[in-house]
Amino acid sequence: MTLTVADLRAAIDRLVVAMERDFDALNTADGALGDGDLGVTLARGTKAMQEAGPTLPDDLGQALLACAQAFTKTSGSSYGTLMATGLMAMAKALKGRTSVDPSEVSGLIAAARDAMQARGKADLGGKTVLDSLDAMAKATAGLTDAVAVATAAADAAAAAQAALRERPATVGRARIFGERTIGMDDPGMIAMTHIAAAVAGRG
Amino acid sequence: MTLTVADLRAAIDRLVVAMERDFDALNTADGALGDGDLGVTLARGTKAMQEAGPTLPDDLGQALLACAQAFTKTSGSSYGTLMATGLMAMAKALKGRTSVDPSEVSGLIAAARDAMQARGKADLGGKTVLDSLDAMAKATAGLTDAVAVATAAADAAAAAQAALRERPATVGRARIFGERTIGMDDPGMIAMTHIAAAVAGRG
Amino acid sequence: MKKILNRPADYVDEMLAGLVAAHPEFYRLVGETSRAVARATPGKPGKVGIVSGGGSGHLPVFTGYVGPGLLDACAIGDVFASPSAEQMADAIRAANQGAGVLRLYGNYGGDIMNFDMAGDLVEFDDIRCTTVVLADDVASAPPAEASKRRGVAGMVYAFKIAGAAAEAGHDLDAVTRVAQKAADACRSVGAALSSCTVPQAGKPTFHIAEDEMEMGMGIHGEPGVWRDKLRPADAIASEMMDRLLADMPVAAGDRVSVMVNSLGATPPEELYILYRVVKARLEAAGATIVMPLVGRYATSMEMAGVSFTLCKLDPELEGFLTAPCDCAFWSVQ
Amino acid sequence: MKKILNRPADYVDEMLAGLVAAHPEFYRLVGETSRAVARATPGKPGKVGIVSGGGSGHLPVFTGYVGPGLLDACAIGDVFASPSAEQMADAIRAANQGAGVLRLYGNYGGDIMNFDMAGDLVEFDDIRCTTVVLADDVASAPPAEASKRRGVAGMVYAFKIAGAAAEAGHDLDAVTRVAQKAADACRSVGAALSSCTVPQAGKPTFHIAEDEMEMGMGIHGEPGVWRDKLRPADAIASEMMDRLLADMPVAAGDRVSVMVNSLGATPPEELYILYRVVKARLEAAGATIVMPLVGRYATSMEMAGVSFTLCKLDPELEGFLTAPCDCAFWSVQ
Ligand SMILES: Nc1ncnc2c1ncn2[C@@H]1O[C@H](COP(=O)(O)OP(=O)(O)O)[C@@H](O)[C@H]1O
Ligand SMILES: Nc1ncnc2c1ncn2[C@@H]1O[C@H](COP(=O)(O)OP(=O)(O)O)[C@@H](O)[C@H]1O
Ligand SMILES: [Mg+2]
Ligand SMILES: [Mg+2]
Ligand SMILES: [Mg+2]
Ligand SMILES: [Mg+2]
Repeated sequence: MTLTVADLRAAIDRLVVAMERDFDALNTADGALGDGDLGVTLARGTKAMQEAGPTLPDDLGQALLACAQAFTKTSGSSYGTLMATGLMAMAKALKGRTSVDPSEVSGLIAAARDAMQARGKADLGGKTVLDSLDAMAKATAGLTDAVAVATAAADAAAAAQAALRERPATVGRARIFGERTIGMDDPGMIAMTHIAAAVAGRG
Repeated sequence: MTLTVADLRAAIDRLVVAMERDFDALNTADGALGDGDLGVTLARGTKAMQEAGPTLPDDLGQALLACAQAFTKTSGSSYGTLMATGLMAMAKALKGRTSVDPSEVSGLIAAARDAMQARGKADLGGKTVLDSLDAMAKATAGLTDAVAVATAAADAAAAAQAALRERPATVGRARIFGERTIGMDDPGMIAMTHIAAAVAGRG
Repeated sequence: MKKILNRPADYVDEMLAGLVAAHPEFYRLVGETSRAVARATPGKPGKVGIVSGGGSGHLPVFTGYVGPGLLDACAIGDVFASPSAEQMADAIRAANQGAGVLRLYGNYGGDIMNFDMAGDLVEFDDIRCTTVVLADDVASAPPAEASKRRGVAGMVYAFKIAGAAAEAGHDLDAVTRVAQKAADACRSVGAALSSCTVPQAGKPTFHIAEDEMEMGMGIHGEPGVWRDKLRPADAIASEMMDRLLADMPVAAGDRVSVMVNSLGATPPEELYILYRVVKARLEAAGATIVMPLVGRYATSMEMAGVSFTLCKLDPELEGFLTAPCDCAFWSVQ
Repeated sequence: MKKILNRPADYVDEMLAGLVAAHPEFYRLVGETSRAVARATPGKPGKVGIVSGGGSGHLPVFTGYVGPGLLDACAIGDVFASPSAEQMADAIRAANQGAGVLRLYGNYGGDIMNFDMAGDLVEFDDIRCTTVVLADDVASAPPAEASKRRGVAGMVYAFKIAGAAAEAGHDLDAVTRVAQKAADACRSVGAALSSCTVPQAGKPTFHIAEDEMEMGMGIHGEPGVWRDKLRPADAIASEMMDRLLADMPVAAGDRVSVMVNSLGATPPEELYILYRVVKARLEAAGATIVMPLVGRYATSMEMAGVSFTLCKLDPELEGFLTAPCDCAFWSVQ
């Protein structure tokens, strides 16, 4: 079974529900050390993707480009820009294609990770959303079944979040708080755990 | 016995002592409804008169003009300006004279009162220093002995202060507080009571 | 609210020292007590002089407006206190170019007495003086007692217009007439949100709760017309415009300038939010807005709040308002 | 500290509406979301465009500096938040006169990512972009990590100097080189005395006691180098000058400009008190001060505090610094 724009639309719908539900939780997580807008960023961005949904073309490259623009238009926050960057990287890879095989997902996540790293200039292991994506790319490598891919990605995101917990924050405002951030989950990683779970249909 | 510049110098010396002593009391009285600078105005002004003391000419007009300038130079507050205005009015009246008879004092106080009224545009009966001067001018009218004049002036200032107590304030910041000023002494009248007492040698 | 200063008693003298050090091309200190500021380059001989003066703590008012097309000199008192008559006489002497001097200042008891007295002092120098007293704050007295009103930000219009008239070479009577016309054409109203601290007092001048505002309060904290919960920006702007327009109606075809002024701490962002309503109200009345002034033109140090000033123009006033002027705080080219 | 606003979510859009209503001769809104401001009269065809952008709440930074001899366009985020990449792309498109566009902005993560992304977006429009990132705040990182420093008031010098270079007809590479030189020539340090309130947050960004100050704090309240009791003005000024001169020594014969900037609520009176010390220190080092800037050039709404910026000049930088410019907040003639 290959993935098409219909699967993308369905995933977006699940994301919108999840991000509305997690709105306060993500703002609060971000507000602990940052400016508390992460829920706003994701609720607005996913809503804008959903609004673009009916007009998304079959070309997955064009469709993901439209998704990226949903983020560049609705937010100037770091996470929104990184999401747009990752989606644009995937869009480039899929330009002209109307379907994608589950086995390709790992490579697409890795492409997003690399583009986002180039954009944000953060290191892997720095307790950011990059570590979530890195874990997801690795966990899905070699898998061919859509459900297996989604499940592995969601599990990997949650595991990465826990694994990095004891590290100090290294980017953005949180970095200022140094050692005091040890033991605290990175809000961007929390968000990616929720995103991966929603895409996997775990709600 | 006529009054000369020597008497003026002696009176100034007594005033300086009195105004240093009353510094806080006058500031506090003014601060109740105003800006609390009345003690500052009078301490600075009398000190400046004293500094001019040694060089005061025998011409009482010129001497009082120098006293007026002591106030115009050291303060822009209402009381300082009114004092300067009153002193200048007396200076004009005494220009070219080296002595003054005690019987003339009533007229000099009245001249000061009128010039100050012209300057400040306040009404008599408005609970201001004008009412002190008015009472002093009236109480000294017809008296010919220096001690009698000084005593009558000092008594009149104290009596006026008490007599106007139950009126509301009509000038400056105090006016804003309207009826709430009933029962409170006007700081400018308090100051004139102290000034007249010091000139009379009551300390 | 906290202040950056050394000894409170030195606040004004150090402020003036810094002012002339930073802007020697505009300002120079004159007089025995160095409490008068004159133009670095005096006006042309035969130009009518214009002086103002008053307490410190209102920059750019008063001192800041010394410059070509504006004031010639200014006397500076302690914070919120009148300068002395001698200091005003220093300013008048510095302003005099042989054609007489207009005293142009706000309606406060101490300032009036001292400027009158200063006039007596410079009579010895044969300097002819005239007076225009600004009384533009509609909240401080009803129309029937308009002459009792306080002078607030409207003085900026009067400085500008009279300054241009003097620069244009008009004589003392003509400049005085124009200044009085400008003064009569201005109406102001203020609203304060927080107090400020007079250095020598060391604590805020008045108290106002974290969620309160006062409509019509004066620039030293003099009482206004009501104190209540802080209202939305558009409601504040509407009420202020109501009060101004009730006092000086504006009709279709009128040309007006309007100032939306911060009392100090209120940032320009919030002035612009208010300006939307100001503009809409004036345009709804059919008026044309000329040279709107949005910024900090007359302040009370770090007080939060705003004032609006309406200045109704005729061709003469408009010509002088839009003529060039220059100083460290305001330049019209 | 209290604010004048309607719905917090409308703060920035209403502010911009008022800004362009008050100054249509300088500013016009562009872009789908009306979050980019461009010059009312675009630069000449073939002129290099200069854009900036960043969060709101810093007026005149960033938007206010759009005008002849300064920026061509600017993207505006919510208060203290980066504009989106699309909004920056709107500004870049409006700034483009066919000769490419310099992106000139402060060193903040979100702004960098978005301006880079905006560059990707306008590649489709064939607009060549270069970048100079301002990192002038010496308190935010040691000299060895100078590229990690925050961008603060130094950007005003960079806007002015790069703007004059572009106006003079230099090409994109030359304007970029001059802008980088100006950025490298600036050092800033700030001291905060009070917080400010982001409208959507509704309460002060940080807490600082009534008698405390923080040396080196950033313009959004980012931590500084020490927090302690409020010190006398001269001690504050001395320490700030120590920190600047330690990072960028000034030698006899040097020509420097210096900015003494209010973060918002601090009144000009207090800036002038500080300027005395600033001037004395620079002159003691044998430097000549060129065009000192004392006022509100880069703010954080109603925050109390100050920043000092030193800009060391060579003949090229001085020529561009003193060239004419014009906008609603600053004019050099
Ligand atoms: N440079 C970066 N590289 C990778 N991830 C980043 C970077 N900056 C921020 N993030 C991620 O984004 C999250 C914060 O996003 P967001 O709240 O949008 O930031 P801000 O509001 O400060 O712009 C962080 O928890 C982190 O996971
Ligand atoms: N216009 C006036 N006419 C007469 N007396 C006045 C006038 N204004 C003030 N005074 C007197 O001066 C006193 C206040 O003086 P002062 O403290 O110097 O005023 P301020 O500090 O407000 O200038 C009042 O108590 C009153 O007696
Ligand atoms: Mg955030
Ligand atoms: Mg953010
Ligand atoms: Mg007093
Ligand atoms: Mg006083």
